[in-house]
Amino acid sequence: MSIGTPKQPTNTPTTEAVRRDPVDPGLKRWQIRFPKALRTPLGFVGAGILALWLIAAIFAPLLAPFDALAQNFPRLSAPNGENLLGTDTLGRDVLSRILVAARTTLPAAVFVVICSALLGSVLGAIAGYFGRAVDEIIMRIADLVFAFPTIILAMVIAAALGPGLKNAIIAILLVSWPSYARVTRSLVMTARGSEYVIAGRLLGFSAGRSLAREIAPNVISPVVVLATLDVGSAILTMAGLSFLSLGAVPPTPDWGAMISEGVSQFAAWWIAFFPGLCILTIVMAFNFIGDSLRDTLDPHTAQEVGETTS
Amino acid sequence: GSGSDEAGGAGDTIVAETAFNLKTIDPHRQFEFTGSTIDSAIYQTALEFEDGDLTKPTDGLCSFEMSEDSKEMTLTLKDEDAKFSNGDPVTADDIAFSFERLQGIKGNPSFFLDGVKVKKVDDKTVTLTSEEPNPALPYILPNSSIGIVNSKVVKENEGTTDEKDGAEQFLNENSQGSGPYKVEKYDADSQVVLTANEHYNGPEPKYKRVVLRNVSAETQLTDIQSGQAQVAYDLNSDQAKQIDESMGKISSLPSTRSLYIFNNADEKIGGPAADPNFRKAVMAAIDYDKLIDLAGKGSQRMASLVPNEFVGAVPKDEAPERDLEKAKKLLKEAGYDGEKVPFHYSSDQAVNGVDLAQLAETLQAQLKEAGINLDLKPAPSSTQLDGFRSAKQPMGIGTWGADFPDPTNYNVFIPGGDVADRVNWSDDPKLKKLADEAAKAKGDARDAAYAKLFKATTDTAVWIPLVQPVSTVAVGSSIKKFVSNADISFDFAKAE
Amino acid sequence: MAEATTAPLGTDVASASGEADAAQRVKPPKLHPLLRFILIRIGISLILIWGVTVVTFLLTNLVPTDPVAAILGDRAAADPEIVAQTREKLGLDQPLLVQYFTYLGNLLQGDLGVSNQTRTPVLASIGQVFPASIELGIGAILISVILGLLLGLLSALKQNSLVDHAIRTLSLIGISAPTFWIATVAYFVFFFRLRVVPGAGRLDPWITPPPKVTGLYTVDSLLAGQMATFANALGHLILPSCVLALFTIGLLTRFSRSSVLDIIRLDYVTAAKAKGLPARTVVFKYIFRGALVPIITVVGLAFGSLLSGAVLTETVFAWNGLGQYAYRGATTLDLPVIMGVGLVIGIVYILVNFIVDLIYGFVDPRVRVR
Amino acid sequence: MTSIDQAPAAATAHSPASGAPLLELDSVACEYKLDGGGRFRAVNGVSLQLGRSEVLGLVGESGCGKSTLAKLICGLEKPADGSITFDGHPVRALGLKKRAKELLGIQMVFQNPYASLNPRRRIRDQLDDALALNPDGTWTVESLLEAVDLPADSAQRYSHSFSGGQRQRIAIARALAAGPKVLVGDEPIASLDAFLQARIARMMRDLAIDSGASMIFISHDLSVVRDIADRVAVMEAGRIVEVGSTEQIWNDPNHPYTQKLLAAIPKVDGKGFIPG
Amino acid sequence: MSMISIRDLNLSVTAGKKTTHILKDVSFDLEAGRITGVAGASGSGKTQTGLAVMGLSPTGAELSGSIDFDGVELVGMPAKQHNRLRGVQLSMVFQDPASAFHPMLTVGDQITDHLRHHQKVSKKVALAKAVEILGRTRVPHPEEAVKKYPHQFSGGQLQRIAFASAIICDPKVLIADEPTTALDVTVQAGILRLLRELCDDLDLAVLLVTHDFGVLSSVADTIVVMKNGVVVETGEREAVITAPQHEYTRSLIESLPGAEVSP
Ligand SMILES: Nc1ncnc2c1ncn2[C@@H]1O[C@H](COP(=O)(O)OP(=O)(O)OP(=O)(O)O)[C@@H](O)[C@H]1O
Ligand SMILES: Nc1ncnc2c1ncn2[C@@H]1O[C@H](COP(=O)(O)OP(=O)(O)OP(=O)(O)O)[C@@H](O)[C@H]1O
Ligand SMILES: [Mg+2]
Ligand SMILES: [Mg+2]
Repeated sequence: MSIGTPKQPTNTPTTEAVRRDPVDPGLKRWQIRFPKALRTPLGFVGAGILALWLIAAIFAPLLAPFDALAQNFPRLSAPNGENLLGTDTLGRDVLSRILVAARTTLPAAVFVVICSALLGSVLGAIAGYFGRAVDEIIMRIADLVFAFPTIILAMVIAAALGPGLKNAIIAILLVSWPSYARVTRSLVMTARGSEYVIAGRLLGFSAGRSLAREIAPNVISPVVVLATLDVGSAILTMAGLSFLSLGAVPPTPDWGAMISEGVSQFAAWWIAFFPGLCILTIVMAFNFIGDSLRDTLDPHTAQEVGETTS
Repeated sequence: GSGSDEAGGAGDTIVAETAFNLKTIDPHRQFEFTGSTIDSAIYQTALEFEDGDLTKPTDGLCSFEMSEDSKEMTLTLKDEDAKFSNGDPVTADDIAFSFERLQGIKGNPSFFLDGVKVKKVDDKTVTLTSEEPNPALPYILPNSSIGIVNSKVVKENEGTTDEKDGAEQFLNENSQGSGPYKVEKYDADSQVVLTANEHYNGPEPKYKRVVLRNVSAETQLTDIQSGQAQVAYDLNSDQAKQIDESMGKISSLPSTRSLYIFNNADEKIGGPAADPNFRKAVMAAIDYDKLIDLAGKGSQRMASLVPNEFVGAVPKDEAPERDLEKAKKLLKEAGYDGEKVPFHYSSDQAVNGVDLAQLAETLQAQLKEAGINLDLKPAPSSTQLDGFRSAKQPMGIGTWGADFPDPTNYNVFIPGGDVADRVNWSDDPKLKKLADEAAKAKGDARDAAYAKLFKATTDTAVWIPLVQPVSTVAVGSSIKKFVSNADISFDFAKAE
Repeated sequence: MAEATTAPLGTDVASASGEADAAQRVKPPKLHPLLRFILIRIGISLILIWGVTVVTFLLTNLVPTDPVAAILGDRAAADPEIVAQTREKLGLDQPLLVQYFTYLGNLLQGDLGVSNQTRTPVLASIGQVFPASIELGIGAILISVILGLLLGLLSALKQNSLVDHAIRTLSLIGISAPTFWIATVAYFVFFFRLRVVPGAGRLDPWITPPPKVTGLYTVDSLLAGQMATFANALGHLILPSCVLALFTIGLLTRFSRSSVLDIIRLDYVTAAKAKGLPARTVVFKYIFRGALVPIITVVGLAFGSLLSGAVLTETVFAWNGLGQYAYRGATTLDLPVIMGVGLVIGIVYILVNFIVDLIYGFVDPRVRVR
Repeated sequence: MTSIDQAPAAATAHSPASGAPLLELDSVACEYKLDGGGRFRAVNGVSLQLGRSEVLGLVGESGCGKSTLAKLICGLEKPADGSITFDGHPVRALGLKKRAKELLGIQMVFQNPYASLNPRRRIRDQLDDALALNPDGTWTVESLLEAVDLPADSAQRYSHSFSGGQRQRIAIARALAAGPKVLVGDEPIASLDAFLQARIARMMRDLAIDSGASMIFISHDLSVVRDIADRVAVMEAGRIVEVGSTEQIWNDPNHPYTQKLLAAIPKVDGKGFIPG
Repeated sequence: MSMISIRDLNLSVTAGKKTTHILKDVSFDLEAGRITGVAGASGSGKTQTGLAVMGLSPTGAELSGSIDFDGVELVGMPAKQHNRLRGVQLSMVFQDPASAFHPMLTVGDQITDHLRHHQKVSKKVALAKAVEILGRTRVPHPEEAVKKYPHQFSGGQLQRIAFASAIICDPKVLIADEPTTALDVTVQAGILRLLRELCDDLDLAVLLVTHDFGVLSSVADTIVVMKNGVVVETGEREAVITAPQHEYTRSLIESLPGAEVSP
């Protein structure tokens, strides 16, 4: 030791051994990397289902037994050896359509979630870091968006812009950014006041640097968790819009639209039943994964995330 | 409680279901399906169709006489003891007032009496005079939009014969007709309830109360199936097939509505669709048998936009046929190579159970086989209609419901007509000539002259007739006897 | 030295510092904190409601359709003279800002305009359909609050047990299933196949609705003493509200579970156990009460998702409520309807959250302003 | 009692009289807005001076305004009144701005070792940030870690793998790396257990003095302050009630509050005497 | 005769696949009218020892050995039976008074609910008793205090209320887990005095957990020193502090500023 530390008993009390954090028991768990989170049973099941769906989506053209658009089967035939999941009102193969629909639904949902996570967390970070008027304006707008139930607002936007996948995405984007803004804002606000950020500022960090270098790494994982959970709700909202024929434009196969078609063909239960099952499983997969990821966050942050997803 | 065993529990109430298309039941403003269904049960008209035969106008409240030149019609009040729901007798004043109000308030149905002068001659007589010959007038007057209202009461409630009229709200809630029913409760969003008019001079209806509910077709199906409803108007053929014989019957009649593809004749807007060869290729590429299959049993081919049962209809064996080879050849001539053509339609509309969205998807798939690429542009009907009316759509699905069963109703599709304007089709000397000839034709010659005109119209392929759907009414098994015809798809007053 | 100090050590040191506290307060608060809290909440709510009017107005002005055409219908819209007249009558020829203030002025007089499609005043229609949604909503929220809280509590108390896993999985399914699909499947199974519930709608069609007092058929029929009607209305309510509740049950179960888990860790729960209180008391008096505060907030949020779910559920069950009304408005681009519904729903949501905040303020003695 | 002699530095050698003070507070006040409305004066008319190479202990009961004072010194709160001068430069509230170069000489070590390090960044990166401020200083990451008695491989690790005491030492290292002239420690030992407290406190003192800095050491634990401070300021309800050399405060407190505070400290003598 | 006699107490907690031994062969006695102080660094198992006596070991904990309470064996006692002792015969005070009270219940409610449950007395009687006990622990204005909520009190006052709650059912054993750590020295002195008083007057057997030798030196009669779940030294106060036998104890005490250890 170069500097004169007063003589210490050599057998220093070993109180520094690894021990319980009295202050923030969750901090250690932040470090658990995501793949580990998937080792929980639910996370594993979720990842499995998702993987199956990814395969289905990627290889849909190979897997789909028939052309999803070709109307060359008897209309409304029940599941049988040829059309495993039956045919729809126009004589198209339901199985092929389901598989092909995954190709649009999944990327669209992920895309919309990424966009709204980016938009929302950037706005939230700005609001949380700079506070005052900026914060008020951004958060009041977010409150406003919150004041409309998602589907109704999305419905109006989609109706105004006209049906179509692009417009449905815009609608969902416009209604879903506030939850990210809220979470990010509150995380940034907590982080902003936290001692490591203040320490950085005392070292002369600019606002930008402190946001990017100190705060961002601590905010990203909750946002990722939230986003994972949100893919599920994006899929649900998208399906809801399609169900109300405000989503993807035909002939693009779409689960929500298929269900709505099936609703008018009650006796042909297979038209609605299977796409619904698809939505259910895929949303569940995302929720399972998101849940396990959330469990890796510390309780406080997890609650922050939980409050808005729901 | 559950539904099935209560089918008879309805007692003297008849529950009818339809997806509402209802703006008003003021007869002189009403121009939609639901409104006319209701008004035909509430109001009597000056003329009627004999047993629902749309080619045979006959006496209603009045008997009529048409002058030789078809310019003057004399109506003579016939039914002495016809009474309004408040007991007032129906007079010539009421008839004249109703006609004038229809004209004056400039609502949707005002055009029915365009260019017609109404004159009350005496207590029993009213004359209708037109500048031009108006042979269609007898076919027009049975329309429920021209229902006869109690002029005294309507006037007392701000009713006038000009645009200042303020009786709509009143008429919605207090019908003033002489028909078998009157309004008990009007809720344009959910349901309209009618009760029997005790002053009605016809046979007393068995069902004293009619509940017309606003529900979607799928609910109608389950309700008929479970006996919750007795009449369903909107089932498509697939749904109609599902009804157990024990639960209900299906009454199918040729619809008076036509489905067609429109092509914009203006090259700037229509693009390829403005090219006659392309249009003819489209006409040849459509698989009409499949469309009939989609529209259900009872639907028919159409050789023009005029329904097959009407005077002036082109015989259906002259309807276009599928010929992919020909289509491909025509496309080559048109110089079309697969560019996308925007194709507009109302995504929320079904015509007699034919879902336009499905129709569009089917057409897209069929035309694809000939190498034509449609770019589907669905929109809510109000948006779509808006675009169509402003003549901005290159191609799409159009629908036309007959306002009255006469070929003149289809003159709007000839260059110079309102609808032709919407596809920027302003001039065609040949058709003009044919139209003039048809207008002059009388008696049996009329039929042939109009058929010739509309056949020539179809040949231009600006309008491509697709299918004449079938109007289906499902009637619950608790109703043993009912009247359903081309004029009134279900007559509440005559149901037993 | 320490021994030598004779300075009396007051037994109540805290009160001494309390006095210092008072001295350090340079500006005492003018209002009672609770009152202040309520006033601020009212202020925020009003601003939000104003914002809602702006949003609905702007949104509907984005719509590319011409409302005049929609109002006039096919025939009349062909006549440019009538179109121009109507445009003028509706004030649509005015600049946007003027239109907004006209709209706002009308709003303040309770005039939400007239539906383009049905010509019915929007306020009157909403008055008709709103109770239907409320009835459905209350049914659903009751079911979901009771079940959600109990399941969440159970799941948390039995953390990591089989019961816990089962409840967690079920609640996840609840929030993952598309409402409209569940509604369809439930309707198909329970009505169409099994016939254990009555069909779509709020009453069997031939039954006359009870005289309108609240607009809730169950309540009104009771008020009128019509037991048969009551039974019928209740029967019709069961399936849709259960379907609608499914999502919120999942939501609330998940939330109350995590909320209870947070509380269980706290010292005061250990303290309560250390007092030898029976488990029942510890759970309900200490744990549950502590967990309730955040849960109340979520109930407010759940209400929002309930309204969303209602649009889809009402469509399937032909439930003539606000959701269906909104859907019809949106698909037919009936602007006054869209604006009216947007406004009403916005206000209801804001109100519910205002009430939630108030309850929060009252339930928790440490009234705070956030 | 001989414990005074244990204080490693003689108070007189570092008296503020030698030259202009490094840090000067002139009747500084600070107010907080209260939640329910109204304002609360947490610091009230505080005047203090800190000389070079001096350790000033600041003691007082919980809530008396010690942390607020520390924040004022670092520019993290805005004074409602009075002025603060550091090395001739006025200390202004930081707000959202970047900190002025002249003021970088004031660094802080916080109370909570679990929150004062960024959990998502390696120790090395965090130390490098601070070293960048003081490029001509003699420190390197390795020498810093050695100075605070941590293994060299610590640099590659994240904060979660360290115990509270170790974290606090990293925080001290980071503050030192910036080459501060004034090191402010806001109860840096309060959340450590009693057996670690003295050790860390002594380490802080030695490192500060050896690197030529002064230190303000905030604590409510008088016995530790006595151990390391040259001078002690006693604070009560937002005011400084007494300042003096450690020896004078300990042996001859003037203010009754100081007397009360001292009297309440239990002595580890095994006599079974309850203080106060 | 000791009130509580702990012999070879072992505690291990299993979470997932990992088992941690928290207490290893812990043995010591608590006697009526005496304060037994348990010292040790953070994480040495002090709190867990206290909780084991209360029967509140964490879920997944395995307890073995013996805790003899006045002739009754507490280890392995059914939860129901243990519950009848808790709050009545065995009581506990926690480290942080602010978090040991439910923020939404009045103080009066919280210090009487176990009295009402265990002794089946009416609310009125219970409140009267509460007022009396609050007076005894010198909480100012006891009559008003019972109607207030925890956040309306300072930390020191709350700790006094916690003591009131602990003694309201006349227990025989009081476990105080770092009752002064969260408080200022000036407040601490008052609490320590109260603790001493209660112990003497009520003839309580007190287990005082702390890591502050100053506190032990002031009030403890016997001192137990723990390290990593093992008791390393037990003895009379003065002996342990002035002449620690174990090297660990010595190092602990030496590290304190102002401690006086005889060489
Ligand atoms: N942001 C704030 N808003 C309002 N009041 C505050 C704020 N921060 C501190 N206070 C109040 O100011 C007073 C002084 O607080 P400060 O944190 O400086 O005390 P302290 O002496 O550091 O106490 P401790 O020893 O507990 O850390 C306290 O009464 C506190 O309640
Ligand atoms: N619920 C629990 N599950 C598993 N291990 C636990 C649990 N609670 C405490 N421990 C572990 O038991 C050991 C002893 O903890 P205990 O709380 O008794 O320490 P302590 O001496 O009271 O420390 P402190 O002075 O910090 O309060 C620690 O290593 C801790 O990590
Ligand atoms: Mg502090
Ligand atoms: Mg402990």
